[in-house]
Amino acid sequence: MREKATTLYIGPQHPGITGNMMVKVQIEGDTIVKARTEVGYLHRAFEKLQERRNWLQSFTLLCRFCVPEPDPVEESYARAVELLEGREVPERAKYIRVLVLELARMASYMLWYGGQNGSLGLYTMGQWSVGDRNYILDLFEELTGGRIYHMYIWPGGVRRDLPEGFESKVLKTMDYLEKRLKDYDDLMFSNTIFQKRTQGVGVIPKEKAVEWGVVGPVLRGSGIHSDIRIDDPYEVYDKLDFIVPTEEGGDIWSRALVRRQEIRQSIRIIRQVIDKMPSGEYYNRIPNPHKWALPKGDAYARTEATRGEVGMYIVSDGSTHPRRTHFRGAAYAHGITLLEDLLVGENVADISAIMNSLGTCPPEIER
Amino acid sequence: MELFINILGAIVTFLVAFIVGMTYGGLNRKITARVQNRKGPPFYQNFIDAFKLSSKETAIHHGIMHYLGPAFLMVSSVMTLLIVPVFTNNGWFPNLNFKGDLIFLIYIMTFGPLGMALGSGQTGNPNAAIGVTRGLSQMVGFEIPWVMALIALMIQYHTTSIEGLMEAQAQTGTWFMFSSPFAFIAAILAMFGMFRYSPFDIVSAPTELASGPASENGGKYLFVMMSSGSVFTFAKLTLYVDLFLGGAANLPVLLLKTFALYLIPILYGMTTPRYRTEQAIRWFWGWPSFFGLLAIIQAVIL
Amino acid sequence: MKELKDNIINRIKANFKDATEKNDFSYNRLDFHVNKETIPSILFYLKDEMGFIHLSHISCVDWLEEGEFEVVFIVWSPKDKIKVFVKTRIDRNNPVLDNIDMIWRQANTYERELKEMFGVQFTGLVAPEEFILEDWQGPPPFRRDFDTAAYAEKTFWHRPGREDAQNVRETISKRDGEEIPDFAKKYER
Amino acid sequence: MYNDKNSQKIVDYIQNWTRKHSIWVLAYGTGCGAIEIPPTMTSRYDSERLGIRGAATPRQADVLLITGYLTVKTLKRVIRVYEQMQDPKYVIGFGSCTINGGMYFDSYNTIKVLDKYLPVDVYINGCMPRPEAVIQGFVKLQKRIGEGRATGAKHYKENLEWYRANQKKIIPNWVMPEYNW
Repeated sequence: MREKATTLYIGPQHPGITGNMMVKVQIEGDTIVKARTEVGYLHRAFEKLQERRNWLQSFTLLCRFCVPEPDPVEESYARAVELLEGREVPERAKYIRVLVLELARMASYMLWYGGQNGSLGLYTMGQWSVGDRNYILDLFEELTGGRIYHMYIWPGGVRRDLPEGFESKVLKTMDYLEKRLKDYDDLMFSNTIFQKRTQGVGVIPKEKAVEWGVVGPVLRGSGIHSDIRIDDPYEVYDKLDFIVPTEEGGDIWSRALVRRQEIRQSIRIIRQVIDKMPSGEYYNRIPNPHKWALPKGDAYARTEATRGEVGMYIVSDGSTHPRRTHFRGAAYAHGITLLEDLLVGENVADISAIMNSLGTCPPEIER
Repeated sequence: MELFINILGAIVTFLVAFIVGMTYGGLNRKITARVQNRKGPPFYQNFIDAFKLSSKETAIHHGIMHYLGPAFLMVSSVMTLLIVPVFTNNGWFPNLNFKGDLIFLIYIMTFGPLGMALGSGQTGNPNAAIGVTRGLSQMVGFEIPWVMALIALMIQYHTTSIEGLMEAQAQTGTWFMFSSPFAFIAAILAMFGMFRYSPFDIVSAPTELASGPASENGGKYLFVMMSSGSVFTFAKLTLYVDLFLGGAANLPVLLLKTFALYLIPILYGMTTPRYRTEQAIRWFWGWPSFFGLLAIIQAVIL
Repeated sequence: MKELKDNIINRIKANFKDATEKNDFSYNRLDFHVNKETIPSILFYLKDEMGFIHLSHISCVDWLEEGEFEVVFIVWSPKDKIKVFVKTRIDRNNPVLDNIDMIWRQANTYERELKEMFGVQFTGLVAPEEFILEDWQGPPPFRRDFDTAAYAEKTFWHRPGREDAQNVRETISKRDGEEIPDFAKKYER
Repeated sequence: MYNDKNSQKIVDYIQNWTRKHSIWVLAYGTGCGAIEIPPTMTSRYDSERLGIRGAATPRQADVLLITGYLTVKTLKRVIRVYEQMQDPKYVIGFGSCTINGGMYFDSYNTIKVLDKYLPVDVYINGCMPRPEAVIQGFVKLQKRIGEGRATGAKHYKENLEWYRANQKKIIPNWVMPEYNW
């Protein structure tokens, strides 16, 4: 007997959705038979606006691309500009950039802890991790002046040097967070209900993963060793010692385990960076930004963010303003085509958990 | 005169149940907040919320059943409350407890959710409809161990009257918690589902269904639902105290016992994600029903 | 790296006569410029025969002065650790390109975006009409000849007191009749 | 008795007091400002101690928090959400982009001034406003509610034609989406 399909709109106003988008699902009983996403609620036309701003002004728009973790976008843009112009970056700036990127990765994963568990109803976890995330944001605030929008990694280096005593503060925070991560494990990963809800849900098969455009922790959760920090190394990641965790399952549980290990690797990287931090210049000064023209050509730089590969394609026509910038976010594939395929056959109760585990960030899609 | 006292007693019972249930809800929020590393709202926050909701203008109308849904819920809660004897051997609040027995109670406790289901069905909101379906399926889940525990008690003590059971406890001097431990365990496990706190809160899971059956109910509807929930909480806790903890002779003892019972679901709920409906039903039909079965076997043998 | 790049160039040139390469990058990047008809076959070849299994990006650049769109496909080979840019130019007045979402499923999203933002038509693209914009009546907004500031000025209500100031410090000092302080002048370049 | 001014005053006072201490915020992150809402609601800043908590559906919510810029497409949904909410209801404009467009002043897809389209009770300045600023904004709203000055919804009802005209000017297709949330 075939039940009548009900149409259910998840979003745009819905607590279970990540950001502001909509998933329209058709359900039979509790099983999803068809899913379709609708985006566009956040379109601000950044790339169009960048054409009206000069190379440095357009940089201030970048951190708004994806708010949970804005630094990789800045990094991609800065590196693309540097590739195009051939500008050298001081060694110290590279280390500081890695420090900032890894702190941002941690902050983003802390938010993910909250989101993933909130989608499954474990609110205590979210309260803890989002509360502890404030300690990382405090570091950002001291370093860059802003909690969320940093505008710190910019073409030619970083905007300012590390404040005095910053390293010891970072190390202290890392010690604290490492201690807290154990509590998170007890609450979340040892929890049988969490395991029951996540294991075998939202499986991305290993053979199909790369073709479907899966990137980042999601890909690693499907058992494929792939990380831009290793494959296409940028800054000083090739001089640092860290491992890229992979898990075989391809389900929410495996992705959670990958993220669990990655946040620990971030702590490890941060400690190494502080240990190896050279002294010297932090900024290769750019000329007057109003007259700063880039040579004709194009460049594409990509960075490993918590969501996966984020890239920035910039095109210059030799003038002071960009001819075209185009941002590539992981959510391009994750948020639309992958999600639509993945949701079919799943339980309607798992939509939010699957979206959170994919790290969908709607502003990346529409910008 | 006796009728007057009865009515007065019923009103006082209702008020006490409302106040205690609301305060427990507030304390729940406070304790949850403390576990979550924050200060939390004041314990009387639920009263403020309730009065605010009652003072909101409510211009939602989806038809007569939608309007009656919360009312059914309230009726069911009040009926449950009035059937459950609040104190042992107290002539002041006899309410209706001599008129009904446990079997009637089981029926009346499911009456509210069914009424709510009709009301939510009429809103046309798919979230509400799905939430109600889940709530009813989950009810089927926890009713099994719950009814089994009650049947065990009825068989063991040859009475279906709550007062009779209370007297049996008073005569032997041991609480049923100790004399029928399996029934108690089954009933406590069923209580997790009855209270709909995590891990069995999928009925109103905000990340999936907005707020489930209450999706279309704001303002005064929500006020009625909230107060009926509070009254129902108190009634259920009192019933548990009556059945398993030997009842209570006065208010402080009652509060102590009910609050101790109330802590079990809320403390467990803070550390767990929620089950999906079918997982929840499987869970209830597993260990809790097994203990229920043991309780019946024990009752038959003794 | 050099042998790798040469190998790729040789294989592509042997199979696609119209491909012209650009290989003056010091890092792992290689450019090919092809005719628009070749796009699906070269991408298919890159993916199936040469291990460029990851589609990194599809972008479009509006060269208004030359009357052309440049569509760029960026593919990445996890095996060889090299990115290849495949570029093609299409006529701006008749922007038609072949659909490639049977090669990479996620290309569908990019194509929907380019279709909406630039008006590039992909033959055979199956997707809902609207992607990001809703009830949009103007020209495709990412084309260079669409002036977003003028459109915003015309359509939306602006709060007075906010102008598109090129030099904020100068504007404020002029408006309020303030002197620019010395320490601020120091940073003028 | 019912129409007695003094007794009505007391009733008003009590109602305003409860409204002020129980603010349910609709969980609708319309823009990037939604990122500072979790910190505001969680352990360090803990807005629940002031009675501010999330509500899942517009029917139950008191406050519509416009977290950042509104695109035309979202504005259509926001209007619908706002009209689904029950009186008394309040709107908080969050972030510079709701005040004057912020850094999207020349974008073709975002509205620049929120109070032309919805009645705003309190604006919170900044991009991004810190959680302290958000709480400050809520406290300001509480103060206004307590004094009975948060009358945005009343203003909206009285001037509905004006608001509608503004809304319809930028929303070309005034057919609301079919879904009901």
